[in-house]
Amino acid sequence: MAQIFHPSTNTLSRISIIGVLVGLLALGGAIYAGNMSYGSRVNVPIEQPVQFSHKHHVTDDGIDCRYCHTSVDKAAFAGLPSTETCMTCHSQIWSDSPLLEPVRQSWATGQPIVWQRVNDQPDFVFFNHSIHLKKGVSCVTCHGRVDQMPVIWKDKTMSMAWCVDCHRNPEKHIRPREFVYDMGWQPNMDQVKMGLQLIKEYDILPAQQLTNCSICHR
Amino acid sequence: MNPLVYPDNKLNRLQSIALIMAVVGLVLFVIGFITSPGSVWQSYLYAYLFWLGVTAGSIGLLLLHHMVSGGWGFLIRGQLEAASRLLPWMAVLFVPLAIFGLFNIAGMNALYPWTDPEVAHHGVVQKKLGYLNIPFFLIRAALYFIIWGVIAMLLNRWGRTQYDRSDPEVTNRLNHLGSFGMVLMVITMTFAMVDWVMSLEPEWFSSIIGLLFSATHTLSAMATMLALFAYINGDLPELLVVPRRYFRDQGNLLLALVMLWAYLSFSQLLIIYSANIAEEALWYVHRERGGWGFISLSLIPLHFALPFLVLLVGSGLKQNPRRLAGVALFIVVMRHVDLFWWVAPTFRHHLYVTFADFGAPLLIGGIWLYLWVGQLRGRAILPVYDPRLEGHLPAQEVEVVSHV
Amino acid sequence: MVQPQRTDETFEMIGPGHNYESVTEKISSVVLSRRISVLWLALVLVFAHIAGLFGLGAVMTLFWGVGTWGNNIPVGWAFGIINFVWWIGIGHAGTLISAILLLLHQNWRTSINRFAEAMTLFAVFCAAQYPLFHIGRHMYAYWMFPVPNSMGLWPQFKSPLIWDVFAINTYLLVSALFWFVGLIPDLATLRDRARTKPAKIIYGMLAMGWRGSALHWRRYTALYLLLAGLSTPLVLSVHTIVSFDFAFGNVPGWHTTIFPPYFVAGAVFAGFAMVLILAIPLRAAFHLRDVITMKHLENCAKVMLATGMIVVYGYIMEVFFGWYSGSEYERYMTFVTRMNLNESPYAWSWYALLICNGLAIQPLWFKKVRTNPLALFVISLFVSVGMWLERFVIIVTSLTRDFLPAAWGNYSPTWVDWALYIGTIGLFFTLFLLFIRLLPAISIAEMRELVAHHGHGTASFTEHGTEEMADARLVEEHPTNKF
Amino acid sequence: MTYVLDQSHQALKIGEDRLLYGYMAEFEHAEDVVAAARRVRDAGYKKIDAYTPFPVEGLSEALGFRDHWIPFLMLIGGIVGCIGGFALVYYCTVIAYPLNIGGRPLFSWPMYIPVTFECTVLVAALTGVLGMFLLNGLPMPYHPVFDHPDFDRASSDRFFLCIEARDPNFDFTETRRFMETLGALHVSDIELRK
Repeated sequence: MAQIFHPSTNTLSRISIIGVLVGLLALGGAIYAGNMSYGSRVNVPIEQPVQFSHKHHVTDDGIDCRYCHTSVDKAAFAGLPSTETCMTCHSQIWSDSPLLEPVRQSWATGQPIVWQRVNDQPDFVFFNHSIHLKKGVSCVTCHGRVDQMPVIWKDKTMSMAWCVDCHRNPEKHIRPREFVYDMGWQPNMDQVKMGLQLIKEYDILPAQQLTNCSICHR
Repeated sequence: MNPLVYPDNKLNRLQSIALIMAVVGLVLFVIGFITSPGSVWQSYLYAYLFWLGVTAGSIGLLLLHHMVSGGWGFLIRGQLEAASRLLPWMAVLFVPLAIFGLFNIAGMNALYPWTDPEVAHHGVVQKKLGYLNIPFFLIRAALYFIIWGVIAMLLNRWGRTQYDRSDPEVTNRLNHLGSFGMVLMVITMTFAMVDWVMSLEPEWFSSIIGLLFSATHTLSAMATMLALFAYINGDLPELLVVPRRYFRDQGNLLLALVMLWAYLSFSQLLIIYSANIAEEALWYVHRERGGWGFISLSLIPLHFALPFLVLLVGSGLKQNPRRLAGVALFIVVMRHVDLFWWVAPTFRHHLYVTFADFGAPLLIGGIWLYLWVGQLRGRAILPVYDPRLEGHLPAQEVEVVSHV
Repeated sequence: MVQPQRTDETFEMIGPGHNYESVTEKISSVVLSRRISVLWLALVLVFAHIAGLFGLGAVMTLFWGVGTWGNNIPVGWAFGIINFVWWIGIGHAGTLISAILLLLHQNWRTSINRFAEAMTLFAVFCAAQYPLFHIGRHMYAYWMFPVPNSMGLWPQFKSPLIWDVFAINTYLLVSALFWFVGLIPDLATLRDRARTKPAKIIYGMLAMGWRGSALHWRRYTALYLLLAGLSTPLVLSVHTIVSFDFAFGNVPGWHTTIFPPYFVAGAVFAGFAMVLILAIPLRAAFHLRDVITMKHLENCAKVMLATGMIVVYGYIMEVFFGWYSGSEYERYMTFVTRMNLNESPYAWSWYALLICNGLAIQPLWFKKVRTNPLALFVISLFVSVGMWLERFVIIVTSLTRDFLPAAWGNYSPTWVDWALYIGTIGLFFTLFLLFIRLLPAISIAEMRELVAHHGHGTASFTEHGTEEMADARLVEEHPTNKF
Repeated sequence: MTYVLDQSHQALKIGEDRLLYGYMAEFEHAEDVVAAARRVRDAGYKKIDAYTPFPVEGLSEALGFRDHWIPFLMLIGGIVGCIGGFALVYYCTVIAYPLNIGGRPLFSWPMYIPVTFECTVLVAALTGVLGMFLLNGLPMPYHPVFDHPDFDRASSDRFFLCIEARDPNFDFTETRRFMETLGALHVSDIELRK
């Protein structure tokens, strides 16, 4: 019987098997990386039709969150400002700034500005802003220091694990109601100790119930 | 002529042991009767279930053997047949159970709660009264014993010829009996266990019970027979004419039955655990609280893991009847624990044992063993004319020569 | 008077007059022959077209979504799971034949194990399609595995559906390994006997340089036995877990503890039916009557009867415990939804099921039927239909009529459902037909072993004892061969 | 003339460009190769191997192979898979993602058994198969023994026995003479390609 394969095929066959395995691993790794927090677009600035700076409006001008996001403490949706909200000031100041051209366009034509959503939960998630504020969850907890963002970005993954983290241990994240809009507030006592007190005070449900599927998926 | 018969000296010793067992058992049972009369029939039931299991399981093993002719069956076939002949006695031993199980006698409550009108006309139980009533219960019991008895009789009548002469027709007939009989056996055993075990908690039901008890009775029988096998003919070099594989097959069947117990029991647990329905889960709640949880958990390592590992890894052990008997004896003990666990927690919400719990198995076991040894006397060990038996058998060689 | 027996039928495990060379030649020539039979080609084309239906259904599902299927509330699970369980069950016989019968020293497995294993692989492959398509969001299929993902979510390990993922994947992988390991010596044979260079190279690469070294054989046989030992509980676990899919749900007709053993028996039952459906034409078409003999067919028939009786026992238990449970939902399910032809639109399926799985197998009690290939073929078809109906009954009757009459509804499959189902049948047979021409359908190495045990194929043997004795001797002498 | 092993220590230099891998005897019957193997082993040869179309009973023992790696590897694989599977489920359900499922305790061990079991089987099977390939040095599409003119029958109906040149007892003429006495059909040289 004649040899079918050259001696070099021995090495070749082993290298190719290892190569395929390494290739598959690399492929898996790439897919994996693409799906982790990078994939959820955290910290990626989002371009808006108007180059609005939260930093300027909140920190420099001292405007409260609720001035623009009017329904945040009353409804599920925090609300996006209408053109009229912008124009309450900008009809008077910076009224000819080229940056504000889209706002004036919208005002003139009646076509609303198309703001790009930064944090958007899928339809199968029931999320309500008002209850969170009521129970002492601050804007900062989920949206980060928006008052320091010249352009807006998503600060947290908004993944389910992240939500449930807090639902499981709310005491690590809540604060007194009166400070929920205070972006720079720091507790003057132990967070957990305070959190446990507040849980009692605000009748926050036990973790067993807060992690019930139907709390968010109804 | 079949030269290999059960040795008398061993049988005599075993019969004396059986007598001592019966006497000690009787004393303990009577003490139990005096100290805690309310629970003696629970003890009797679980002990009866074990020895009924050995008897009916022996019939099952014989049927299986005739059906698939596994090597495990040839060496213990005589023992199995002797056990199957004890079926009428098991029917006799059933009588006290039926009397005290169904009727309130001497101030003792009946064992089966559905005989109590209070229970019977309450909740879900009243819908089952078409099945759970005393006359039908007795008719069914009679039917089970008749069917099992007929199967045992045929097994013995036809099987016997294979010890004395060659008859291919008998082999064929036994093969058919194996398959038909198995069908009948499993179905009747299912209903028997519904009647005698499941109806102890009349709200509870688990449809796996028939297969579970068919398997565990077979395990009881196999373990008991292997334990006795080494005692009766452990020293017989004559038996080594058969292939060594037969010894290994015995161990393998024991292993398979241990695994089957684990598989069926675990399936039942997991399904009931997952559904968490009140009527069903209560049964496990009874076996979890009041100290019973410890016994429940100990069944996993002791009734399954330990015998499983020993039988799986110890392949040398499977070829050594004496060492195999050690494992088998351990399984016999665990079978008692398991049956006790099936019966007692229903009534005893806190774990305790009575004298009768030890007396009943010794009493019934002693009687059973005594009668069983009697059935073995003068009998041949090997069915040398079974054409499927292999090995260097003197009788068969003569047969072959005469054919040539 | 003794009936004259047909010359090409034998009741032994291998026909007389075979030696190493002749079995090798006989089996490998099926693969290496360059002649392509018209019948084979025609069948491949027909089945490939039927498989095309699967492609069509798949495209519909991917493009339009699962809404093209007939499933809807209350029957959220229908053809998808029926077909899934049906195929998985069919796959089980392959493993049973190769693994359990190997452990039990049943040498009659030798000539049917290879194609039975192939059958397992293809059947499990077909089965896996349904959950894959049913999940709807196919790009997230990997969420079923325990990999960290952007949701930070782990699989729900208390659900039997996740156990299914583990069981099916393990089963597929272990079966594939078992099959491939078994193929290696035969691939070497094909490499050495192939006449064309491309065939030599392809089979040579697949054989991985197998040269039959004694040391290699030693490790190989140890591995093969241990894989058989692992596959045996594995195959039982797979269908047990499939049965949990139902038994874990508190739905009338589903939640019953007998499901695990009853499903396993049903799987083996359907699987052996499929083995017969494949083996009977195979042995006729490729003149393999002396390798897949009447003894094999009869033994398959016996297993089918035994498992069929367990399934029938399961039906009896379902009815009895439906009543004995005392639950009005269980009773309604059993006696109205399943049995009452006037009240229930699906009662026909329960009776059809009894006819196919209960009545049709009863003739198998007779040896005359068990040794009649045509009768076996017909009965096997009945059983295949019956086992499909069984899953139909379990799923559709239970879901259409559950606890709340207000939530009742009916179910009917759409043409996409049918396309996907019939398509997988085409897929299965196409793969199988390709397999029998590309790889040896019978293990050549094991057939040679069988020949070796019977004195080089010269002496005909009458009982199967001899080689079992040899096995026992081998194990006694060499403890490593034990398992 | 003295013969020396070449650099790879696999073969004997027997000429300008020729390397001898070993001598190969060819047999017709399985029993013959077992008997021959026993004799070769008794004669003190260590670097020997037989090539057969199916696993011949007793052959590897006759050749003196004592290899228990496969069961050992699979046992280790099984243990790793078992502990790993259980740990995985425990980690997911108790540590990483404790979720209330129907009011059951987080650590519901009966629910862990199926996945643990599957992982045990999977890892044991994978280690066994990979171990078999690695130990046997497969894939190895090229091997000197394939040069034997009859070797295609090693996968059909012939049995071969090889004494390799790297064996310390190997002698160019003596070994050949010894092999002629084994009752083989014929004995031939296996050369190693450069």
